Amino acid sequence: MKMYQLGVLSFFCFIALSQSERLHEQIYSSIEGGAACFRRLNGTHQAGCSSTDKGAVGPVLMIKEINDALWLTQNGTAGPYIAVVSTALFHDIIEEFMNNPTNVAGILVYEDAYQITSAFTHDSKCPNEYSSGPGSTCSSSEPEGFVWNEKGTDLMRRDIPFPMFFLPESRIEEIKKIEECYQRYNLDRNAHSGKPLCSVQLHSFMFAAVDTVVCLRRSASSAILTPTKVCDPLGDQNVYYPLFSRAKENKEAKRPVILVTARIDTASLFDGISPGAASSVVGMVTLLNTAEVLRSMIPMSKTYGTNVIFTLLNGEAFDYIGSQKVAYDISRGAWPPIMPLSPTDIPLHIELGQIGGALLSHRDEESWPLYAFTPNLSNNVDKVSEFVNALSSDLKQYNMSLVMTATDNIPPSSLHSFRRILKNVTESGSLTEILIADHNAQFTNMFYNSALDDYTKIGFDYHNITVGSDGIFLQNDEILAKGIMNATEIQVKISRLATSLARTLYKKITDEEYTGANQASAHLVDEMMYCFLRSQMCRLLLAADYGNSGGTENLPQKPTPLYVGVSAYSLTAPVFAGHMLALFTGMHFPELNRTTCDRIDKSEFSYLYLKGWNNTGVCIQTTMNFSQAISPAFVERDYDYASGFYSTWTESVWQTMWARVFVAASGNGALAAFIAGAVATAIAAFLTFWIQRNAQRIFINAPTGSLVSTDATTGILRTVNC
Amino acid sequence: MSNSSSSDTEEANENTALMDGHIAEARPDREIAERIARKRKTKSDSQRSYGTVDHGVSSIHGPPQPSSAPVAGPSADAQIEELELKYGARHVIKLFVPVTLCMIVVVATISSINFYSVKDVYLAYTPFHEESPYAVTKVWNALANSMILLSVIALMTVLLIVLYKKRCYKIIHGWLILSSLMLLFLFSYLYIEEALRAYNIPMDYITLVFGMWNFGVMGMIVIHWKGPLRLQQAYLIFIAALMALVFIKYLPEWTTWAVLAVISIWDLVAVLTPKGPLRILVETAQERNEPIFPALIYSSTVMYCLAATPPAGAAGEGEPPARELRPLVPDESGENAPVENRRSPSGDAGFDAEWRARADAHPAPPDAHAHAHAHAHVHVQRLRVDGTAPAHYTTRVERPQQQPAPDMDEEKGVKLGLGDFIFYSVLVGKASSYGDWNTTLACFVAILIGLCLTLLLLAILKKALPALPISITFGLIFYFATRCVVKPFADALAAEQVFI
Amino acid sequence: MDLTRLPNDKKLQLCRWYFKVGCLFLPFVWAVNAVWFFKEAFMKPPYDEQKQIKKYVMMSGVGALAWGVALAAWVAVFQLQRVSWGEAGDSLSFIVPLGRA
Amino acid sequence: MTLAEFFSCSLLAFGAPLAMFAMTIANDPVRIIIMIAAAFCWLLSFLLSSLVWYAVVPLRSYLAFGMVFAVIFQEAFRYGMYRLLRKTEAGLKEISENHEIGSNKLEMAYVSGLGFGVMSGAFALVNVLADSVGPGTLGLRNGTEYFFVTSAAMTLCMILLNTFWSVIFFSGCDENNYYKIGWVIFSHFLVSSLSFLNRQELYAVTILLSYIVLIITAVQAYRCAGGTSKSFIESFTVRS
Repeated sequence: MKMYQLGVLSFFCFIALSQSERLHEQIYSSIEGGAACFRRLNGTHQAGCSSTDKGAVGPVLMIKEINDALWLTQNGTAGPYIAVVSTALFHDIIEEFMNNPTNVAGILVYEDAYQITSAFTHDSKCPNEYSSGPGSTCSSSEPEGFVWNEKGTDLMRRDIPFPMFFLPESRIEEIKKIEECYQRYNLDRNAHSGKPLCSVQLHSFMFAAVDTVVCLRRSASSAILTPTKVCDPLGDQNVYYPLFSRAKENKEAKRPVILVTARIDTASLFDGISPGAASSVVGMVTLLNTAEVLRSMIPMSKTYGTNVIFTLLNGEAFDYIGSQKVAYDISRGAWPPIMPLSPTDIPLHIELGQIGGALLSHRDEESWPLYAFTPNLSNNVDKVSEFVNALSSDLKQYNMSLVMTATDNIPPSSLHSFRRILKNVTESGSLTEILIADHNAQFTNMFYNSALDDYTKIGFDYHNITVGSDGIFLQNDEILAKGIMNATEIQVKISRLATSLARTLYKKITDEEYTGANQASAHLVDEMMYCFLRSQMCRLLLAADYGNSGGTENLPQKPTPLYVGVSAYSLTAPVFAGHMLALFTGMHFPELNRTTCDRIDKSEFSYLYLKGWNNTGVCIQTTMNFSQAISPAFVERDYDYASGFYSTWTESVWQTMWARVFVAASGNGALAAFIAGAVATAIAAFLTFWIQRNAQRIFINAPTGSLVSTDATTGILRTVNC
Repeated sequence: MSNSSSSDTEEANENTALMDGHIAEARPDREIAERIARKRKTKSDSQRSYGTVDHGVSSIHGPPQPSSAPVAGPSADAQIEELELKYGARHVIKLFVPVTLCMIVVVATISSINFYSVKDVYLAYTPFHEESPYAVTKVWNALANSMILLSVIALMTVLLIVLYKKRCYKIIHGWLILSSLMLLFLFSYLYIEEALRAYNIPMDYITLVFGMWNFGVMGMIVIHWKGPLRLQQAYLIFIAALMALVFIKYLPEWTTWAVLAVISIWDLVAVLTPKGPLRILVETAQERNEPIFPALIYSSTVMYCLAATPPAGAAGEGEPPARELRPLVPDESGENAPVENRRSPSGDAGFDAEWRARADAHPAPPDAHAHAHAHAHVHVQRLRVDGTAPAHYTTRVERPQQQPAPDMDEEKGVKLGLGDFIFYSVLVGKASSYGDWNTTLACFVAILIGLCLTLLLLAILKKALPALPISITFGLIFYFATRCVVKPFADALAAEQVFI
Repeated sequence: MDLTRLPNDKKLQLCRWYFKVGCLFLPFVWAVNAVWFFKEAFMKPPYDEQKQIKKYVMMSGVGALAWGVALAAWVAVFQLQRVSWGEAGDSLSFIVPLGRA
Repeated sequence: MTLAEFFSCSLLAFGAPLAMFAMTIANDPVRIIIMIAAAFCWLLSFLLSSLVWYAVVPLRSYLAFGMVFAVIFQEAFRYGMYRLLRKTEAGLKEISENHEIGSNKLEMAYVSGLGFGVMSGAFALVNVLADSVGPGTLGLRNGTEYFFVTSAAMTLCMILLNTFWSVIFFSGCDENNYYKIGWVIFSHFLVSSLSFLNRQELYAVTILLSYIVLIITAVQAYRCAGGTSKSFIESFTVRS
């Protein structure tokens, strides 16, 4: 006893720090904040990644250079491996992995600030190639063909045989964790076999498979009592805003409408990370500002011969879901719901395409080279050039250029949908189409539709200028004069583009030059960009939030994902955009309270009750409205999904996505245990058997069982009963 | 167990002991009495004589014949005590095996198919779903739920008694059959589906339908009529397990625990209080001098008597097998209706418990739920009754000699209602659903010990005893203790590899 | 129940009954019958009903076996061909595996 | 691979006890019941010790503290088991169907000891085994991949030790031989405190010493049960 106490005392020192933590936490360490690549399906194929339902397990291999990748695929011994690779290296090694995936269990891509990623885009070389209109020559298949998105790996359209996870810059410490473990166990890569190895498990099991047809069929048919859903069609909401309310017009004498469109959505290979700064946000913000300025320029009292409908299209990244729906509805005379347009009502369609790719490269000068693409049609070239010239001349004062190219090979944009679905009007030239982009032959944006296409890629930095409770923003002149921003900053450029476009539109509508002083405000652009690129916790969204929704705490600190999502659930992006439109262009009635505001029912307007600038709530009368953005393929009766005319993208259902790192046993322990166990059991069995068999002879002087005395039975009763 | 029964068994040993010695079997009671006496004298000094006897016992054959009143006076009494205990030991083990099996099935399912541990749907008669974050509200919800359950149970029990007093067996039996049908087919179907889903195995309707059809029909035959004993036991255990799983899945978290506690208390009351409904049931049955409700007695008897006595040797050749032939002595043939009638219940009692609960578990109109479930409980209750009833009977040593053999027979062996199975399994399964095996283990051992004690008391008090209270109490105590106190310690030890 | 307690004629009845019932697409019942009465049919000292019991046991056994083979064959075919059957395969399926064709 | 680890560890830890159980206990209901009762006793003791450990918050991080009480309680309950068995021995003997029960009065000691050991072993190992199934093993933060094996080995050691301890303890109580009891308690403390070395991954030391103690204890138990080396040899040579 005594000596034991000493022993214990001596032990106390190092036992002191022992926590009672579950073994499990000692073994595994989960990798937080990873975004998994998931599976999408179209009419004929499945695209994206899926792990097995148990998750993909493999020893870690840090890919530091291309040779590591080659070693992995060619003579890795302990494979299949989980490759951990930085975005900088990703493009160089992915093809190797795709071509011989047998030794690849999965890929963990991480963003590393210290390595410059030159390009990172997983859309096709020719985005939406198979939905492009007549005359587009872009072809990702033929090697030397002309392509828009030259760096495109097309991963979003290919079936990836292994799971992939993406760790953003903010999660670099997880990589450090893995690296450390890797250094301890896996460093000597040629001695991997028969040793414990640092391993990673990636779990992203996708329910759907094969293609949209199959997965929809399986979603429909389900075992009795427990339905199962394996995939949903992509889709969300389009936002449209007629400058003048069209409800009052009568069927025969409809005012012609200029359609100004931009895309809301972008995409990325990984779930929940789709910033899309250059891909879509700049265009969207430009459109919003144009609408705002135009609204402020045009006196609502007068009526003009022409109307403008600003439209934000959703799902454009996946074969133009939004624009296909709009065009399809127009062709059926079903869009917009109030006073539907007929194709002939639209003389002009201006798309603010992918602008922003060139911003970073021109961050030091005021200039911003823009390009106007228009289908190569003889009969309306003057109409186009008139508009383009007007716009470019207006842009000139800001040292921005607009070069017009008339070609049938138009960059990816909603124009393609119109040119396919509204063929007759587009080809006859009654519908003139103009696409404004800031790239000419090829994308200037090396991160098109990718997780890295964030605010840094357009050189946006937030100025955080306070906004008064009246919602008045500083005018550009003031901003520049005070030197709050300088003319080379993108906010200014965008605002200027918006202003010019607005002026041009003003001219189209009123047939006279705009003489007023209204301009788009770089300040407003600043705020808007911040909302869409940095954090939803921003002034505009607080003001544009529903009046009845709770305080500010319900808005997360990260930007809202711009991925279109599945049609079943509406995402926040279009709602935000629409509310902003309403907030800036609608009529404010601060005096009305919520109930009355909700009760108002006028056919030509819709009424929103938003928080307003001073968060007291304001009733807004607006013509802005939402329309469904889902591919006609899912609307039309018995549409042939394989025909490939409409977008048929669906997204697989999944349950959980997680990744964890741990050390995998080499099996030596198991072997040892087995041998020892077998021996021990055998010995024990034999001894027991033997001793029991001749117990009589072995235990010669056994302590004989005491009592069985005569009063045994009563004894029993006593013992038992007590 | 009882004097009478034990004296039966006593004979049985003698009987077999003799058979070992290859001596004719049938002999007048006189001899037996003497033999008993003789044996008592000799026993003490020589283990061997005992040995042979016991040896015989260990492979006891032959159905006990109607016994004589204890002839050997006080001496015999003592004798009886031992033998009784001897049987006690055997039977305790005989009960451990199926109980353990049932628990294993449940635990294995819980830990491999997570369908049964996720809470989404609840039974319609547990209106409070314990969604609130506050412990207080949860507790209150749980209590409310369990009280609702309890009242439903009580109600149904009363209803049962009324039915029974009115002697409308037809209703009860028909209803048992129907419920059994639904249970066997519907809920095993659910089980299969979830199992396949869990392992992501494709399967076609043809195989499914064919399999279900075979499984279900065989089940009906074996449970309601005649079939190999082992198969029958397998079916019983499986269904008890399914039932337990249903409870685990469809009862809210805390409600499950509350229900366990409440049920065992109710059990106590219903069986022990002089005016307890179950006791009333038993007594009416006695007045009518008929086996209470074949559905009640037999369910367990079928399982356990036989479970307890290995393939009985052909004592009394041609004498119809005790269990199912008793009620219909003269003309016994599978085909004729009355027989069926009397017989069918035998299996049921066990089953309908499941069925009911199954029924309610399965998404159906709320009220339907309520009903179904209620029944479930009644049955569970009834099961428990029969579990204890035999002992209750057997206390009546002065039972008339010409007492129809069936009673004798069914009194033999320790009986445990399937209701007990279910609730034991619910407890252990629930414990295992949190993924801590220590807890599961503790609950398991606690329940077994509780069972031992109950049986010991049964042997000592010779009085109908509820089988749940002791076991469940132990189980609950050890569950919570292990979860809150022991687990951290055990984990610390395990993680540090400190062995105590 | 245990057969040993049954008088022979009852045994025969039971065996026959099981066989008859087995004809309703119930090979399982047949199998049980075969196993259950095997001892009776082949191990017990002969008695007059034994002959028939033998017959029924044989028939049930063979029948069960045949069914078993047939079922196994069908399952094999289904598992192998389900994908290639496409829509038909899915509509036949009671559980369609997730995440694969 | 990891499943293999699970099974082989289970084999190592519980193979021997299982064999012993199957050969000596399984065929006698009374022994089974006694074994379960013993297991229950151990459970109670463990519950009490963890209560103490839990109650004394400041010392909670010192496992040694909890361990001391655990050992004390276990021995106390061992004594309790002894009293219980001796009280009911007669009855048990009577009702046991296996008549050579009580031919050696330490049989009950052996049975209850096994019950004790198995339960403690199970408690020490089940959760570890549950974790050994997963793809991972120790080593990310600390520990080696041999964690599971060593745990299993120690568990086996403890199970057997408990069995023998009970035998020694009971005989000690029977003949009021305090040295035996003392040895039981001492060696129990010794082994338990030895196992603290595992944190330092001095597995070799721990296991070696523990098994030495085990052998000593086994021999002692064998003697207590009335066996002699001579008789053991003879049992092989003399065929009858």
